[in-house]
Amino acid sequence: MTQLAAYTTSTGEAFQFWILGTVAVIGALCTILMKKAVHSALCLAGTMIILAVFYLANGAYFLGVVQIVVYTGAIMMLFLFVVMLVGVTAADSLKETIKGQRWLALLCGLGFAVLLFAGIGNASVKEFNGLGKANAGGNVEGLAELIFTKYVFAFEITGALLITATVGAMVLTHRERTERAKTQRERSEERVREGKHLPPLPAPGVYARHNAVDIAGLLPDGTPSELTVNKTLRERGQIRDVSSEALDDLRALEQRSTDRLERPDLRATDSGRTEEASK
Amino acid sequence: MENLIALLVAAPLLGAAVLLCGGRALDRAGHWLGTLLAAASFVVAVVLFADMLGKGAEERTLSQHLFSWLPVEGFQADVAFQLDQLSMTFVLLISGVGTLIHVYSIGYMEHDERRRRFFGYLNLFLAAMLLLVLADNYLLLYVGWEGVGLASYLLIGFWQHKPSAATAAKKAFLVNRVGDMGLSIAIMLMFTTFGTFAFGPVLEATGETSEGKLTAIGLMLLLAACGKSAQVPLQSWLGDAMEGPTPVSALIHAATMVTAGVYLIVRSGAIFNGAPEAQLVVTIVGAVTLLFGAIVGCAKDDIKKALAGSTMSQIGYMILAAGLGPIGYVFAIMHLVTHGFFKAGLFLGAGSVMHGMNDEVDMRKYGGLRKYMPVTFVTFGLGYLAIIGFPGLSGFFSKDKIIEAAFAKGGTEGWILGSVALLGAAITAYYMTRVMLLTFFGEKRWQPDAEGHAPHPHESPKTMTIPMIVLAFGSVFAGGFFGIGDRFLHWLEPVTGHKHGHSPLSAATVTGATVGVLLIGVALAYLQYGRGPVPVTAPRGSLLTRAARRDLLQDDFNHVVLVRGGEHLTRSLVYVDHTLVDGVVNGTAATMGGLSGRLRKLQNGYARSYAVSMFGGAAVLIAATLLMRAV
Amino acid sequence: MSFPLLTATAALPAVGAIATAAVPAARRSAAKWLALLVSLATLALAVTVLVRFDPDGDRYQLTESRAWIAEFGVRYELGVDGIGVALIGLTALLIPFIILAGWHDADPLETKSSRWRPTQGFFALILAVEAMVIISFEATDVFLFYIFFEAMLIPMYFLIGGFGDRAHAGSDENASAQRSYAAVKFLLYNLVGGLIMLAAVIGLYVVAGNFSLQEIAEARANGTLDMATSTERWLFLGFFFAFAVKAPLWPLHTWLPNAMGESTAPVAVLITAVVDKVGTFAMLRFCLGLFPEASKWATPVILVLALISIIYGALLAVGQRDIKRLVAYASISHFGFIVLGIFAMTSQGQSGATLYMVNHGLSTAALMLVAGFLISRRGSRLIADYGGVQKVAPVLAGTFLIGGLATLSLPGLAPFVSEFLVLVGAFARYPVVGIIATLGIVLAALYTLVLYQRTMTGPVKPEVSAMPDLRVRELVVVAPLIALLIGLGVYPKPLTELVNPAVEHTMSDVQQKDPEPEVEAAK
Amino acid sequence: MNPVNYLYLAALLFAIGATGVLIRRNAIVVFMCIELMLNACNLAFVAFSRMHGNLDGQIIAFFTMVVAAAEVVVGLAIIVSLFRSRHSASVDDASLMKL
Repeated sequence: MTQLAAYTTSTGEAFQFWILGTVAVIGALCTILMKKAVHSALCLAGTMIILAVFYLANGAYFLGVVQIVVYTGAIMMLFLFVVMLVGVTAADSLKETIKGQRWLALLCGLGFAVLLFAGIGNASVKEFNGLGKANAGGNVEGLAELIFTKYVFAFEITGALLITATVGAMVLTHRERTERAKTQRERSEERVREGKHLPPLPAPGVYARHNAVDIAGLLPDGTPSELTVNKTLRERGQIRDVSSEALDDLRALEQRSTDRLERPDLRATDSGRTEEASK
Repeated sequence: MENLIALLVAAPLLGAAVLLCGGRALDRAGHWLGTLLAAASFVVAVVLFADMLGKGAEERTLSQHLFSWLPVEGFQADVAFQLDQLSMTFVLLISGVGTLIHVYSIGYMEHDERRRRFFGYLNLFLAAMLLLVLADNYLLLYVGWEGVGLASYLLIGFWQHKPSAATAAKKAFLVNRVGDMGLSIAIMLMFTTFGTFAFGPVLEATGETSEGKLTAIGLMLLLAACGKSAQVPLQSWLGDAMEGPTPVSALIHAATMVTAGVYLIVRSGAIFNGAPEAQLVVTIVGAVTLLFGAIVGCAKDDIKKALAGSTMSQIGYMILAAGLGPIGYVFAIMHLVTHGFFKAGLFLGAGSVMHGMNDEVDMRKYGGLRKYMPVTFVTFGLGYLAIIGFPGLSGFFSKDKIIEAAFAKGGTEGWILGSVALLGAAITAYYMTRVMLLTFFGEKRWQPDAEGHAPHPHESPKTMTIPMIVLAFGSVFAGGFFGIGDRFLHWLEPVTGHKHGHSPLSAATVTGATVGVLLIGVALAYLQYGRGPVPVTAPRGSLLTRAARRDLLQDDFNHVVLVRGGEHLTRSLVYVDHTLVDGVVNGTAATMGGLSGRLRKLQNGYARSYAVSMFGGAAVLIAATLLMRAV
Repeated sequence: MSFPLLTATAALPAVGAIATAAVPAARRSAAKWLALLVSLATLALAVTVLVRFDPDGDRYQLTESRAWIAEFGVRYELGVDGIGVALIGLTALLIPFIILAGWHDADPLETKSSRWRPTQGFFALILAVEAMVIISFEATDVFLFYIFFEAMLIPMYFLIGGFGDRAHAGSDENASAQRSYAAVKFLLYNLVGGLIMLAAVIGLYVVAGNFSLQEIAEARANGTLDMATSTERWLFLGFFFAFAVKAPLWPLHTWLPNAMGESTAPVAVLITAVVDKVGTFAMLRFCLGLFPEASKWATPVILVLALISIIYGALLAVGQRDIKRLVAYASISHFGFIVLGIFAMTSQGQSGATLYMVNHGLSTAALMLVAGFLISRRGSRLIADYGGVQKVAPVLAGTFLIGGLATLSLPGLAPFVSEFLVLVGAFARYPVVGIIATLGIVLAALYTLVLYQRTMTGPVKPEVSAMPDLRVRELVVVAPLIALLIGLGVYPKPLTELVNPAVEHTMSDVQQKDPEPEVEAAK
Repeated sequence: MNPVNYLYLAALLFAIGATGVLIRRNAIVVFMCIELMLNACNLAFVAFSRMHGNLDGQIIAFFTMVVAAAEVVVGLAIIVSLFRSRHSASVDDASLMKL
């Protein structure tokens, strides 16, 4: 158990702080710098767990546990779930579109950090009372006592808030089907009216060696058609291009048949002719 | 008795109001009403005159206080009248000649559909002119002063459909306004110097201020007089003013209004007496104008313009006399009165001639009219003899006195002024003889006009000839009546004061010289115009003649310098106002617009961009809080 | 407390404005008559104020005072002095004429279906302006004054931008673009002035602790309120700037020709004869009353600006081709005279300036309204499109001439009295300024007579040959104005007696005495 | 080691989270960054709780967690419904505020 004394902490805690603190900062940086949202979420989860450890180190046992269970466990899972639902979009690109936004943002962030540091440095926070006395009757009991006495009103309101949030989330995401679903005929007529793409979309993998969903179908000239791949995959950039492989295969096949039929090597003769011409 | 004074002004004013506001219903009787009210004014004047004659010389000044016009702290302007011998002289002249010209106009304007309005304007003029001479302070005088200017404007431009008439009217008013500026500055100077501008206190207090102040006031009054009396350099309007109907030219631009400048100077005699330099300038202006007008008069073929030049010249005599100080005041006024008779007579004669000649004004197209218009010929002839100063007639007495007084000024100035006056007399004789010969003698030179209407010269109706006869009487006898026994001198002396000058030449010498130059002038004109046929189209003439035909190029000068210059100035100012003054503001607006256009780009609609601003703002706020706490 | 007469005078047109606006769309003529009746009733109240006011009594009379925003010391304080009474009278007098002259100006065009109620709006806005102008003349609380000084812009903006002159040279689109340009320009200029004044109003509160004109002036006079010289000067400049925009003084004048040119003639009269007077009035009451020292400090510069306005406005008037813009520039010249009179700091100058405000209102109204009648007959504002009108419409021409003669300050007409007083007042203290200003009278004759000559005289142009003379309604508008111009020109004594005591108070505010005449000074 | 270092760590994490909000376009990642900021705050609260020797800081941190949970639920629901209607989870695509 940590000492929780004033002014200074144990060496163990210091050691723990410097190691885990560094990791937490790296995690936070990775959160904002990772290109894919899933990676960001994972880094954030890591940072949160480290924060949970710090809570524990600071004598907030209940919060530490809650942080792990609720925050990292539930909320971050919710995030991952939404990432899965939403899929990957062009928004994931780190390329800035607003002129000067990145520099301004960095400037603001740095300036703010400096300000906060200056503020903390200026504040008289030398004296640490420690939680020894407050946690004497147990951290959870102490919290419970406060919540149900001094903060009972706020607590009740958080209840209301949670209910409202739940209802709100349902209202926002629920979509009542108000109109009749379109029939197949109507949809085909619509397509004809739009005149963009009359037949159904082509299936992936046609004319290709593979017919997995992430492989684009090849057009007669051997180039891949993006139309054949699911939109979400397209946006995530998870298309495997097999066109070059297919062409190589084709060439290999031709080579083999040439060998077998003992025809003169077309390419060799071609190149030989050019060499002669250049001489 | 003094309560009658207001009636003098009120009668014609009432006439003006009724005639101008009344509708068409008055068209048939309007002219009689106007004439009647003018005559009423004259009758009142005569009554007052008779009353005045019955009093001693010192008690003859009457005054009437009507109401306090403009009472402001430290500034009192009253509507009050003062009738003394000087005003009386003018009142009689104005209402008398005015009435005659009303009568004359009945005939002259018979065929004009706007005759009622014409009489309204004439009445308005009489009221304003009487107000001018009756006012007991300069501000009220100023009201009359501008009032006659307005009437003159309306009457010169009476035939408004003629652009030349409208332009002439505007020009007259504008040039007069320049003079009015002088009068108003003079009044302001009086106010700051004396604290008042009533005649009595101002003229009494002249001794208590510096000569510089008096000179300034005097020069400003002279500027006013120059405007109203068509003296150089503000003389250019008078020739153009002949665009008005001839009775107007006779009344306003010969007999009465144009002499207001002389009245002003004589009335302000005390001021000028204290400012010899101002007096000198007055005499110079008078002398220059008297030559200027005479030269212009020699070259004009338009009978009315020739007479206008003559008027200018004669008023030059009066101004010259007035500038001589106490030795000249009385003679200035005397010449003014006699001039009022003979010049009005001459103009009416000219009007009668034009009436008979289909409104032709070019003397080169007259000739031999004495047979067709005997009455006009005789009255015009008497006026002619009077103006050239033929011994025994009016002009002789008054002009002779002025020449004498000019010599009496003394020193080199006296010699120069006297010689100029003599020279002027010679030129007067020359151009008036020319007018006479061209109009009434020689071959008849008129031809049918473009539409084939040949003029049928005929004598004018009675309403026109009677006033001419009356005026001819005045032209013949007034001078003698005034001059013999110094009757006029004694009448006016209590008001204007008088001093006998010591002429280096004896009175007989001056008279002899006057008669001599007169004969030379007549002879010259006879040699040039009397002996042979006169060409109908004017010969090209010498350089001087051509310049004189163009009013000695003064109009051209005005046109180039003032009109063109003014046009350029206003046009460039309009441009400046649009581009510079407005441009600065519009430019600011455009800059702001551009700036906000740039700033708008910050509002790019991206939530992240706004988040940066919010975050940056929060950072700045925290930094400010920290800094405040640190400080 | 007795009957709140001043509140009633201002409230009546305000209520009338609401009532007029509420008249149903179809009953257009009812709205007109209602507006006319309200304006006449307001005139009756204004006359009552005039009668109840005792020129020799207290400085501010018929006072009303109620707490309003106690936290900031803002009170609802009304009171009038002689100057205020005269200007309230002018406003109340002119509005019926403006309404009558604009009787058909806001009739909906037959070609367009009107979804809104332009007629009701037009007359309601005029009454609203009247209410605000009157209360501006009455307010003795700086903040109260400020609110209405600014609020006036709103109805004026709509009057200029919404009801343009139908006579114009270009196409409809061009005209409406010009009109909205003029309206926006008017609004922006005055708004900028108003905002600067707001800063000064707040500054005044910070320094003085309340907004009451009387209290502050009293405290300043007996020394309990000491203002630093620089503070006073800044506050003065803040106030003066707003008033100089409103007045308008060179070089802040360019909104006026646009606004007057593009709006209908009655609205143009409303702008120049009524609304702009608030600016000059406020210079007299607030600038001189609150900041006497700073006023004296700024006098040289202001006099120069006034002189430039006089000469520059007149010269530009000569150069105009548009009748209404010409009158606008002439007004700029006249406002120069008013400012000159106010800042000459002599009794004659200030009395003259006050009379000038009234007389300029009357003369411009006469000239501009007749010009409006003329323009509505021919459908053009360009001087060159007229000629020989005198022949076909002599009464119109005659009234136009009288309006013009009043503008050029012909003696015998009211403006002469005031102009001469201003000139004398300026001359007494600053002779050179007086002499230069006198040049203005020559230029005034020039632009007026050129205008008259080009439009009324000469050969009759074919386009005007069928022009009807003034109708009865139009005569009813013009005749009383001309009668007043002549009456006040011949017998201005009642007006001067009304104004003189107030001017004496202002003179004692700025602790100035008239310069003694030289001769008496020597004695 | 002085426990105040926890505060510095919290500040650093907060700033990193904030920067992430500003530079990432994927709404989900933005949300994660917000969570990171909330967690940084929680760490600070816990450290303060230790500093003052009472449990109020922990209570506040607890409430923060609850509120964060509610917020995540609603926020993710919004993202999902947005994605449904717009087929994108980029915050830049919701730029209707632009003129």
